[in-house]
Amino acid sequence: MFSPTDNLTIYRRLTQIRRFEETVLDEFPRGRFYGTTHTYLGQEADAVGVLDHLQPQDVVVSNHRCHGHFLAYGGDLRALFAELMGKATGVCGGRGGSQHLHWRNFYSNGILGGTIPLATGMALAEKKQRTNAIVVAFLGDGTLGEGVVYESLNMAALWNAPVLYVLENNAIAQTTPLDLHFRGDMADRFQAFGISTRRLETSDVLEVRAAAGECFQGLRSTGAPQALILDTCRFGPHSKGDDTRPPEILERSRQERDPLQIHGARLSIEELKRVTAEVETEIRDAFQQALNDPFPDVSTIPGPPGR
Amino acid sequence: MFSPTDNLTIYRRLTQIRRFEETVLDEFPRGRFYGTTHTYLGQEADAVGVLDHLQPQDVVVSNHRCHGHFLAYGGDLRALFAELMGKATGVCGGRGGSQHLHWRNFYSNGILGGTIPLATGMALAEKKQRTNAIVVAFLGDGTLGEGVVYESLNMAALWNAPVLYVLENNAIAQTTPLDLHFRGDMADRFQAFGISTRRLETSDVLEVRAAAGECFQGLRSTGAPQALILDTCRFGPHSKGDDTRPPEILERSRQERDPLQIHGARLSIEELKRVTAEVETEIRDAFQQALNDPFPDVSTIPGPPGR
Amino acid sequence: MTTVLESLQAGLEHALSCDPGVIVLGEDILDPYGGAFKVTRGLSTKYPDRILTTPVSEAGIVGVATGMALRGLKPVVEIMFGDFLTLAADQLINHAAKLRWVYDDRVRAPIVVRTPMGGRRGYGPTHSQSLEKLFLGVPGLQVLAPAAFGDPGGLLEKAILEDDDPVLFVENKLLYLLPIFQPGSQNDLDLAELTPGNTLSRAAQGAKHSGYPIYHLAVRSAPPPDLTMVAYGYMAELCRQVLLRLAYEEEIFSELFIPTQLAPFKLEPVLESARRTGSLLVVEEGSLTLGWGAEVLARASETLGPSLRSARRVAAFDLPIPAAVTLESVVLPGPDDIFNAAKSIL
Amino acid sequence: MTTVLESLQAGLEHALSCDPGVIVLGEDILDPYGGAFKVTRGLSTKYPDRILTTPVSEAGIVGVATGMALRGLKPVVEIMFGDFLTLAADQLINHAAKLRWVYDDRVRAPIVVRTPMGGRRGYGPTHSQSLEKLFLGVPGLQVLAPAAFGDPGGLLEKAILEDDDPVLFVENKLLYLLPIFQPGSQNDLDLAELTPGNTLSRAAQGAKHSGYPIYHLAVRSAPPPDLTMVAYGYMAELCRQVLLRLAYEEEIFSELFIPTQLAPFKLEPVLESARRTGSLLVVEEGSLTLGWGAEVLARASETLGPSLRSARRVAAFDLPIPAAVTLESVVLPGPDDIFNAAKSIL
Ligand SMILES: Cc1ncc(C[n+]2csc(CCOP(=O)(O)OP(=O)(O)O)c2C)c(N)n1
Ligand SMILES: Cc1ncc(C[n+]2csc(CCOP(=O)(O)OP(=O)(O)O)c2C)c(N)n1
Ligand SMILES: [Mg+2]
Ligand SMILES: [Mg+2]
Repeated sequence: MFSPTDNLTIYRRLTQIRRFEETVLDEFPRGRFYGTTHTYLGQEADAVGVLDHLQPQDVVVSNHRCHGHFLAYGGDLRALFAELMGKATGVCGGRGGSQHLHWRNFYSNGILGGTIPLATGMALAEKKQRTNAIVVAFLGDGTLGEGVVYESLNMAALWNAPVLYVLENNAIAQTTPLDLHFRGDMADRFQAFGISTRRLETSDVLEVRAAAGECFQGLRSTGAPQALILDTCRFGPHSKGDDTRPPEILERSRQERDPLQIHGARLSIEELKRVTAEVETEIRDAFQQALNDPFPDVSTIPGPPGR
Repeated sequence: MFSPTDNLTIYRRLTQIRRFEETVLDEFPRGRFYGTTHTYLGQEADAVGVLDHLQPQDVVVSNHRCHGHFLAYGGDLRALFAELMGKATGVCGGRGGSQHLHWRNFYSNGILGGTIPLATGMALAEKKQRTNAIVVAFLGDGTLGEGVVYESLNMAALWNAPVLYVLENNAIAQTTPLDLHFRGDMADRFQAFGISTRRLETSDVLEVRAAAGECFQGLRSTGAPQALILDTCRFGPHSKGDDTRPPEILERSRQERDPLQIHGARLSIEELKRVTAEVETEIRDAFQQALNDPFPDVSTIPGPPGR
Repeated sequence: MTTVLESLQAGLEHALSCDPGVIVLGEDILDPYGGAFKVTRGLSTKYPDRILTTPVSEAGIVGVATGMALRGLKPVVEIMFGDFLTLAADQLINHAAKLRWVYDDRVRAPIVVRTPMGGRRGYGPTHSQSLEKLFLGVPGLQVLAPAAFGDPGGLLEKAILEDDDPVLFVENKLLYLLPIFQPGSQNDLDLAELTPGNTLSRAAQGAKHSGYPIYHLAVRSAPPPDLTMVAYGYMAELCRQVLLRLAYEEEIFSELFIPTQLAPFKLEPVLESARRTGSLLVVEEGSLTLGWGAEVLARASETLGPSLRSARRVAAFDLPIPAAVTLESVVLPGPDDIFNAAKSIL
Repeated sequence: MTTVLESLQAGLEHALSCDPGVIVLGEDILDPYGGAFKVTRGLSTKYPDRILTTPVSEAGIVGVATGMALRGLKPVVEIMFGDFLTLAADQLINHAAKLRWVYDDRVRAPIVVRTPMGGRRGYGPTHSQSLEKLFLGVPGLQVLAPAAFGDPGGLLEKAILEDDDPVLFVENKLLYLLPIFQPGSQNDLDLAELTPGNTLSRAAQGAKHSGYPIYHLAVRSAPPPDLTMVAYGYMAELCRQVLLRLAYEEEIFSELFIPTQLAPFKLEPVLESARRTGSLLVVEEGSLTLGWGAEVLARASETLGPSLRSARRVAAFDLPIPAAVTLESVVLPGPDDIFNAAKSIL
């Protein structure tokens, strides 16, 4: 992270996310994890491509589907596993769970849309303090339903907030396909606020990275907010076992739009094998460590008077 | 109302609104009225032009600046004076006050933007019940700051709600000029949701009426929501005595953009004089009656247990 | 045995079949998914035109539904998680709940907003709250809460079909799979349905029916109770367990009141009981401060004065709800907390 | 004599001058208008870069300010009317107030959201409410309310500069033009500033200062009080008048507590006094049910048991606030209501 990265490292990141998420889905039925989870399967190119441009001072604001963003940001595998298991070593000591992560300049929250004004305000604060930081805010197509998103776009444009809105359009919100929740044009939703917007349909991490690069460029030179719409595919269920899409359509997009396959084609078989094996070990170790980690010390919780 | 109207009647309506509002501002310092008020001075052509197309079953949803809408809808002068005075004979028996009016199919509320989903839902209910009614919803440029407006536009487009959004753009929100509260393109704000939008800059009631006619036409034929942006001028203060704009600019717009002057030019001097005098009497009588009307019977208010 | 979920599904479906004006709006409520907690499952197949899956726009949906209600329909809104009601707060408080009064009693806004609340599923701080307390003191808004006692589906049906005023209908998530305890006797316990209080609240006057029931649970043939307990929703189930345990282990006999209408507050039977026992325990899952129990205790102390010898609330800590189950179980009130509180006030 | 408005203006300005991280956001807050209630008047002229007039986007503004706070600034938001806080409820409850705890204590969100509340100006049902009660039980959120006693501007300044956690700062509109009653003696009355309670709430631990004051008002050289009164904001002023009237007309002596911090609740001095007098009267302008007084009474009854002989709340009717002044004055609690309630509980 934090500097243009070679193809192998990029592939490693994609694979880490993929294997992390697969492990989560596999282990959920075994009762290792709690609550809910939203996996990033199929969308790995977005986070890895976009966040490859990050500078250390930059900030990432993420949403419910945050594991991939967090790992691409450089987050620790074991800490994320531990957070999902409710362990003391988790990213937020088990308090946040899958959707509420904070580490360094990374923040996520499970309330859709509510993060967007936060990201905008963060960008304004960075600007005021002349840190040169940029804020990258991820949101999904369904989140365009939330009004506060538009309030934020207006303020970002009005005050030139250095923020890049990354809309991951997987054309579905939970189980609701785009045509049942959205009308109009997606780029227009940003452009109507005077926000310069790029859109591309790809699962190729290098294409994502290139487009994101232009946005970062634009942002760092003009200071004006930018939007990047990435038409992508969600391979897995929304959360767990709740996919109502026809399996054949899913299968097709897995064939045609797999970021790992697409980018993997740039590597030799040996490289692929090696990285895959290494990541496999990493994941297994991280999972096992997290599993052995202690639960949080409940005595630290301050109680109400009288209990 | 409810059928194409001759020039004289149109002028009478413009004048009624004008004189009503002037009377309110004049009498406020004398303690006749309570609380707040937002006068429609300068914008009369909007309501009169648009609402001339109403059918009896149609619905109007208005905002804080509702006196003009209410009177153009056919609302009673005395009942409106009385409401502003907190009298029992007021539109809502004194409960609503200046911003909260309901009579027949007319509804207003002082929470900016919150009325827009209501209007949208009303339109859907009318459609479901096959009444052929159209809902006309007024909002101001400042109200484009409220997120729930966009949530509503999306749903209106998604479900084909028979609603006409009339955006009265007086380029100011309270004391904040457009360039301090708005970025982007105003028509795009609607078109981004696939809503067909017309925009015109005029204070000529007949031009407004013609444009609104096309919207109604479009609506009645396609059933799809429409937007009409009217670039207009607010002549008076936002509420009372709180105008911070340079007087010379105001004076110029009063000279160039007065709906009464513009439309009055179509009438003879005698007609003008007659209508003006008649309205004068109407207003005076309505005001006097309202003044003599009783205050509400407080004994009807159900109290909490224990008081 | 019928579960709460089945009962709610049936109530909703029955309302749809009785009145063509009933229309259901919510996120992801279409079949085959049928809603995050499945209360709407099957409905879109049977009533495709009247089940409207919506964008992710909580404020907008409630506003749209309120508009529909003002113009003759009877909309039912599902908010996927009660935590998101904060987004619809303005629509509920400044629109739906106010309009009837503000418009001089000349409109009605018969919407029902259903939403699952509560924790214990590890969903974390933004998907586990019991936020109903925010809405219990809103003039013009009624708040109902089914429990696994009596007829949850009937309660919902009544709210949809017979109530003229806006209703917030709070379903604790852990109720869905519970079997329903019917009035009568079962496992040493007697359940009775009481006619609701007679408070002359405006909302009650507006309702076309006689009110929403309060249930009364006590150990069969027990001596006169030492303790008055009151709880709603899922906490009523926990209180049921504690009530038995208190009787068996401690020979402490208590009676439990389970109101289905939280707001406007109607507490006559509870206050009468507390006058007799002198001890009142109020149990809720939401966080303590200004929760439902605060109003119950306030009314009890105003009404009973010194004859209220001891009163106590059991509620969640005043903290966000952590995701980790070990932490969550400390923050939320459990059976032991209720048991200990009961013993401590006697 | 300094008014509350002048004091608040000065406090805000002083905060701006002390810390370059302070930034003010709100609708219509630029000069020459200077905000709907003029608290920000003059600031944009002096600090043009740090006073941000905003679009009409209450949720967005609070969210933006929270983002700023998370990244090192100290934003102060003005919500033009407290009635519009409903629009920012999600941002306050599910974001600003929660993040510190949820993120394992590793962030701070030091925002102050100022807003005028209250009626008696004929503004009608959407511009007259006292909605602070909705926010008094929100974990992680502090609620402060200045009164015309002590140092309202200092309170604001302290909240902005010295408090790490989000603060909702509620200004009753009728306070603005009142002169401030300083600690000491004035017109037969003694005002004292008490050190706040020692409750170990998380928020208090987070604050860099020793807490927000409670004021104590009593008739000079009066016999021991018969009655404990507690009120905040503008109602404290009405209670001051009633306290004198009770003493002069009825020879009933009472002591009045005026907390400036409403939430988290810290009531030690009030409860101690009520233990002595046995009679507690809680007065607020918001509507009765689940208002601030509910929690005060609940705590009093939990803590004091039967030594709380009589307790009573005076509050607004559970109704929207009508525009007509004649109606409004019935719905809102006035001096006579307080006077009568005081007599009735003794
Ligand atoms: C305010 C709010 N409303 C609803 C939800 C429930 N919810 C979680 S994810 C989701 C769908 C989001 O769709 P999208 O924004 O497209 O993101 P994706 O899941 O496709 O990545 C919904 C409705 C929520 N978390 N927050
Ligand atoms: C939700 C909400 N926020 C703020 C206000 C206060 N307010 C009343 S009118 C107004 C300006 C509205 O501007 P615009 O929408 O352009 O309408 P105009 O007054 O110009 O007709 C504001 C900020 C309000 N009434 N409601
Ligand atoms: Mg999506
Ligand atoms: Mg305007």
